[in-house]
Amino acid sequence: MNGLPVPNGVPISWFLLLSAVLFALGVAGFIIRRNILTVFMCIELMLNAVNLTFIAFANQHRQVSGQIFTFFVMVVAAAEAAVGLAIILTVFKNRETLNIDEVNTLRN
Amino acid sequence: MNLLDLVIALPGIGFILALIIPRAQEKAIRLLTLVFSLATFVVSLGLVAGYQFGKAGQQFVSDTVWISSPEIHWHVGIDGLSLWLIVLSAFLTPIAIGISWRYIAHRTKEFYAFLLLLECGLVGVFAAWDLFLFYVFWEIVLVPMYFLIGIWGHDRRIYAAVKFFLYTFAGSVLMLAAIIYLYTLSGTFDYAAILDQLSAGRIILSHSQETLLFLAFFIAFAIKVPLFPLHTWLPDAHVEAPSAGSVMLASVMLKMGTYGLLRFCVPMFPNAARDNAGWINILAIIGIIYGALVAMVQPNLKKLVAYSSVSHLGFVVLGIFSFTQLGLDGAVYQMLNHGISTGALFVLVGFLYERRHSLAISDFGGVATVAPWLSTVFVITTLASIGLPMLNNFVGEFLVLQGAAQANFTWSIFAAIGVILSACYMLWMVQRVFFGSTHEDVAHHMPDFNAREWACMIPLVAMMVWMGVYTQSFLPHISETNARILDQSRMNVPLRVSLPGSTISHGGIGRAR
Amino acid sequence: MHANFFPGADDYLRFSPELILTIGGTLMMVLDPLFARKLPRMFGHLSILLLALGIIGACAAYTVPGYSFSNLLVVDGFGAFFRVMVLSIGILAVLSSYKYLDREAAETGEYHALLLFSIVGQCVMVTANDLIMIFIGLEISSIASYILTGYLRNDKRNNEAALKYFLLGSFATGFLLYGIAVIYGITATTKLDEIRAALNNPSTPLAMVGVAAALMIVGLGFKVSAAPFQMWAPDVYQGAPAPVSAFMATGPKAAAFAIFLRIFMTSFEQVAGGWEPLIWISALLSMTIGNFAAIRQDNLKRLLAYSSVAHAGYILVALASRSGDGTAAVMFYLAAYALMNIGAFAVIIHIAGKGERHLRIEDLAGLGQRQPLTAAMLTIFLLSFIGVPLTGGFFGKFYIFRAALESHLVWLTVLGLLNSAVAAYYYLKLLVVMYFDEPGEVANSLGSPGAGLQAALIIPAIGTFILGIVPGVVLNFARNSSAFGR
Amino acid sequence: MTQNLWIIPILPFLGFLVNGIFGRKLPKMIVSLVAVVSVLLSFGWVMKVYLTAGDLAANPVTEHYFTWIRSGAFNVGWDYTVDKLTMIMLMIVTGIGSLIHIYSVGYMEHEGGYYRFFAYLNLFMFFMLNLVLAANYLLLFLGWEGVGLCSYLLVGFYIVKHSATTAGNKAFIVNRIGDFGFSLAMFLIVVNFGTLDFGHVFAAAPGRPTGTLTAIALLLLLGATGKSAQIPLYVWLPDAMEGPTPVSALIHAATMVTAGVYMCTRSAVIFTHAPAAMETVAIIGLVTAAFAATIGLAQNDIKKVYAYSTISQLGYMFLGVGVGAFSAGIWHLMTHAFFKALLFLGAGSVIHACHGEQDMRHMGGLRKYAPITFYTLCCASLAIAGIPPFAGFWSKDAILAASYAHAPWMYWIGTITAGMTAFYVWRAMFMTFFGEYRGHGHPHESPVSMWGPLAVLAALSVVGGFLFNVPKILNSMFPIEEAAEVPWLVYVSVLAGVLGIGLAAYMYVVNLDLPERITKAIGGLYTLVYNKYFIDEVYDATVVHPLVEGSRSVLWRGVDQGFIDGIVNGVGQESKAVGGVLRLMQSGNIRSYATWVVLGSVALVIALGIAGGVSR
Repeated sequence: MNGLPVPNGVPISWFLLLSAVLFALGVAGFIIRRNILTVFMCIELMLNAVNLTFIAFANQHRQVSGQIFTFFVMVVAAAEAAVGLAIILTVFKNRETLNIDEVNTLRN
Repeated sequence: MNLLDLVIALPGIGFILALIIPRAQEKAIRLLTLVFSLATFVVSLGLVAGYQFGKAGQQFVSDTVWISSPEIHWHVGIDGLSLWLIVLSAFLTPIAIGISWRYIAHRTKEFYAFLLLLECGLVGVFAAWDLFLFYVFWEIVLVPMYFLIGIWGHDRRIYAAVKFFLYTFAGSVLMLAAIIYLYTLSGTFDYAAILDQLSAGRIILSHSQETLLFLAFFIAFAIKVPLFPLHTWLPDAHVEAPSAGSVMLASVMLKMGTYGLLRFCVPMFPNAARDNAGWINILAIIGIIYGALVAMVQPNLKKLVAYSSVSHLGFVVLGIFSFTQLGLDGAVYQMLNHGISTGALFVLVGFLYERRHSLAISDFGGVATVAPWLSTVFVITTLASIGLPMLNNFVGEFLVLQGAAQANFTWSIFAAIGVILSACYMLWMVQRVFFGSTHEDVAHHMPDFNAREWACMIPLVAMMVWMGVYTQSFLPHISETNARILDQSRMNVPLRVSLPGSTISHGGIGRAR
Repeated sequence: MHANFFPGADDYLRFSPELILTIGGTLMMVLDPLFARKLPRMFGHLSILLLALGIIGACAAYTVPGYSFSNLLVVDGFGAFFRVMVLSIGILAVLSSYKYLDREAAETGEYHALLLFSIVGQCVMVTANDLIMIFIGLEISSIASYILTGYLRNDKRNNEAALKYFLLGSFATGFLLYGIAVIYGITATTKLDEIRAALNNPSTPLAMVGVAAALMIVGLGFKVSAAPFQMWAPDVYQGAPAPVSAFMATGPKAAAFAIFLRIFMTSFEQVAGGWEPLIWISALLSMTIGNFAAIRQDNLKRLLAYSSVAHAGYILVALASRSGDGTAAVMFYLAAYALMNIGAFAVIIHIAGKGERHLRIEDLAGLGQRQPLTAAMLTIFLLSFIGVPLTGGFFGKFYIFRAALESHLVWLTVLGLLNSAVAAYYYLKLLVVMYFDEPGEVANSLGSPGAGLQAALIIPAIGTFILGIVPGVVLNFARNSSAFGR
Repeated sequence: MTQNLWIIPILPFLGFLVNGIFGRKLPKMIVSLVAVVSVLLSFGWVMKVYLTAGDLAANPVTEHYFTWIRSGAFNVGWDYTVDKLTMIMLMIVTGIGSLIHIYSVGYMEHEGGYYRFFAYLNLFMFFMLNLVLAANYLLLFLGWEGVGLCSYLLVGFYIVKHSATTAGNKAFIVNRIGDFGFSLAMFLIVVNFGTLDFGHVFAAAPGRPTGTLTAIALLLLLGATGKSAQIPLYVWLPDAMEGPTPVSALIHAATMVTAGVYMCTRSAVIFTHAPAAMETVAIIGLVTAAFAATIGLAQNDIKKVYAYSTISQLGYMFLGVGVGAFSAGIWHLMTHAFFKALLFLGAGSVIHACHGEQDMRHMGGLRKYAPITFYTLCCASLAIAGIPPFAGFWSKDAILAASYAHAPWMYWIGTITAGMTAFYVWRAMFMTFFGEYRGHGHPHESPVSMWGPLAVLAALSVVGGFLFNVPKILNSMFPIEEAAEVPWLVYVSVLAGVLGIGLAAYMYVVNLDLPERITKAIGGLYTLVYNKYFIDEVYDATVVHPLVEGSRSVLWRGVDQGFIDGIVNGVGQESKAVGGVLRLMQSGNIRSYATWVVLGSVALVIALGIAGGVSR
């Protein structure tokens, strides 16, 4: 089976490193940022980092399945986005805020 | 389905029926429970009749698989040890029902249902021959007692009920761990089988293993007994429980602990038992003296009796861990005695409470002049519980102390102090409650026994005398079993009998045979 | 590995529950605008019917066990067991939501449709033989439950719970997915059995495998609300509509545990030895945190949430024992737990009242006198939580700790049992209030639970007793199917 | 041939049952009839046994009824046995018992709880007879405890009177302390002999190491000191005078209190093989005799005087036992039973005559009003003073002689005590019967049912001594070692008695203000003696009070509620606190939750990465 050729001089580890960094950025963003929408984007960032990993590996393994996975992930991400944004919307309707720290009435 | 199954099943059936009957029919429920409990008692007498001496192992065995994997059996049976405890439970339940006849006004249905469930569980505990089954019954007993205390108790009933449940539950989870561990070693829950494997050396327990297992069981039982310093749940539970509850609690439930010690701890882990006997006996003796001293200063009748139980049960533990024939016999006999006499005490205290609506000793005085019979019976019971000869406790205490003396004379010296103290606190209480000039309000609220109360008390008093004078109706079964336990665990301290020259038994002061 | 591109009848049969529910769910979506106003209850009945069909389908599927769709899907005893479980949970959830939806005057069509979809997701999870399948199933289930959590759009608590669940959930999913990716990188496959084979190859870099496993544990641990990933559970369970909490605490959790087991007992079995301490710690943490935090709760839903964390801990104990018996114990325990938990929540739904105003423990006061039957049922469930013999909960604990001891986890066992003693305290507190206190205005003003709720009370009660008196039925099946597809 | 010994105790027991159960309904007539007849019948049966049993010394009657306790090798039967010693005791108990029953019919005429009194009295007879008939220690102990119970019930007979019930408790508890020793003795016996049957024990005793036997003997002695009111456990007897006078006569003078002496004599074999113990017995007896006598000198309550004299006389008996003159001890036991019962009954009659007055300072001159009582009491007082040929003389003389043979100083102290005895008894006589009547109301003689028994007992106190020469009777059991006959001993002791009487006469008849001056002269000493050396107070302060207070404040409030429950509840609080900490973690803030997730995942990644790295 024939996948994409590896670009010369760009070993797989670089892709992995990049995706790892992206993932870490997503995580960090999730923790640091206060705006719910931003936080949500951070999640998307994480997912895309994973996608990158998949593709890189798919490339290395000369497999197509890895790339197919990315489509799955995208679809799921899209679905999540739809639902998530709806939820965020209702929250905003009820509280007039998008600051994640103000959504903390459920606690003991 | 043999006689024993019937004894266990009857209360269970009664319990379910009682639940089915609509709550409006209080009278019907009361009658039903009474009938069932009496029936149970009668059937249990069948066990006594059918008991065969010299037959090794347990009798009235019924053994069917309950759960296939892990293999758990409905394996029940009795020997001399369980026999009398079962009869005791069956004997006391009708009395417990009798004394609640008027006293329990609200939520009658649940009350009587729970009493029967309790009886079912108790009988099961004493009959179970499968460790797992034993644990199941052991836990089942908790539930009805918890509600009996919690719903029909006095002011601080909730604290008492929760304390009672948690204390016991904490202990028994450890026992569960030990039981499962034994299963992983032996591949069975069948007690007899495990015992065989242990004694046959097919399971070798390392010293630490045996000690830990022993302790796991021991703690569970010691809490139930209760052994000093694990006893503090008892006074609260007793004081807050309704009298029926106190009766069952003191007379039978505490015996679950001592029964467990004798049935499981000693035979399964003889070495650990021997190694730990020292401090256990010291705790038991502390319990004897401590319980008596604390009982002496109680302002509350029920608390006094409760602490006296701590003291009495100390004797039982001491007897068990003396590892002598006399000690064990005494211990078991003392279990029964305590069941009868302390049970009777709680019944009587309950009567007093129904009349005066108080448990404070200071609220009484001069009862004897207005209610002579009540007082007479009370005094007889008191005398029984302080171990007066010709009444039951004497025999048990004597044997226990004798056994202890055989094992280690110092123990018996200190334990015997408890006998002195028991006289102190009991007689002092009697003096303050029954003698002296009569309060106004005492005089007005103290009718003497009515027929129902007589019906409750006469059997108890009769038993006190019978068990005190003609012990041969009860002891042989017990001795036989204990002898077996002792040689099973190979730790008898034999009694040196001086062989008398044949001349003596005729000439001089001898015994005619 | 050969992939047959033309699935046969067996394949569809093996996939039947998912098909039935998906079609049914979609159908409901369509019917919703037509019937929602006229006969709102219809959707409940319909979904019960569908779920029943689903169960039949699951059983039918089990008649032809094996792999389908080029090994993406495996129908084995394990899968069948969990399928039936989640479907039954679904039925109970539907039963318990009738009254609730009436009371809150909520849309019924979407609700049930979403419920069905979520269950579809769980069915996929428990029978998946491929990490990507697992991921998809997980997401189907989760996304549906995100919406269900915030189902009452105008209820602040609902929104917040939904938001928290959604954000944290997808956050954790990110980790899971990353772990999958790494595994894929190492083994060039996502099929569980092939991964297993690949890991046997000595050249695999185990450190990387460890990292991957760690990332997956994070994701799954989050879903089963195991410490230290349990924080979301109390808030979400408290905020979500009571029937949804009941459902989420049982269905998705069971499914999550199922894949947890499947992954770690098949793919990672050989290499998982070194991870035992972590499971050990997590189990202990979950039990302890759950129980001790629950002691101070006076909000019923929150209390049950913490208790569910604690129970997750017990189940992790069985996981830590890593044996067939352990797996069987987990399956049994999840069944028992599902019954008692839904039962308990049903009582809460009953007493909560409109807008879930009455959720404090005090609101149970005197229930024993005003509604003896309901109280008796709750008593049964609580005793089962505590682990009193003759209830399912007891045997669940028993099997778990037996498995643990057989794997020589002595101290974990002791600590676990002591934990259950601690737990007894707060369950007893409920009993105390219910029976020993005088009826409060809540108990006095309480109407009768509808037929649905009553069913949702009695069926679990009976089930609890069955599991407690003749556990063999369930356990034997669990033991036989604890060997997975292999 | 069987003698059916069981009939002897069972008769009073039946009496007890009848009176106890139906007594309240029955008329006094019937009650008293049942009570008296039952005892008379058992007296009759004793006589029957005595006459038909043949030579008890050679082959005592022994009967086994049923096994009481059997446990393994240990076996105790319900066995009765009668030898000469027992026979003597039986006669004393049933004989004097009958007399006192008859006396009580009159004395208790106007008391409440008539039936109760006789029921208790019969029960006492049952236990006492059990005590003496027993063929093993345990059965003896049964009687031993039983009589203790009856004394408790009868001392506290006036249940409304706090002092009475307290005295009852005191009697029972102090006895319990004695029984503590007794039971320990039994334990030792069983441990060493494996049985409690007299026959076997005594047969095996001689071979045993002295140490063991001494221990056993001393523990038995502790029991005896309790029952027979010897130092240090005598304190209960004076208070026991709270009971009705017949009770004091029967239980606290004639029979029960002598049980200790009987028990020691019964265990003679053990004692004789434990010289140290014997010495202890003698010394305790002697000291008690002297000590109690001194207290008796200063008492004004007539019953108290006789109570202390009882203690002192019991001391004599122990002295006898201690110096090896067992038979003499029993002899004195018998004679003492006669005259002391008489003294008490007489005192009862006096009190009856003075309408319940017990303080001798408010009596006097009763000679005129109650002549019979006077003359009978004279016999008794002479007897106790040891004036020949009265009963007391013989037995006391025998004891003193034996003690001289054992150790002269004992003799001397004994003799001085005899003098004191004579003094205080006659002091009582003079204060009550001579001079002018100082009391209120009109004293009167008692009914025949009361003075009848007095007369009989008077006769016995006169002739009882030489009529029944116990040492000769018991010769076969306790051979009298022919002590070197010292002729002057007799005279000295008699002289002491006479002097005592004379002094009493001088002080209380002739020179009435002398006592005052003496008390003034020896003020401190007098108060000391008058207050019984404050022994009760000392016991109270050193034992009772610390025990009770300690139990309350230290054990109950401190250990039980404070410490143990403190821990229990503390655990509860702690777990609640832990819960509280966990609540803080649950801030409700999404980002903080996420942080936890990240931390957890980092930890996992590192841990598993390393784990994976190391394995394989």
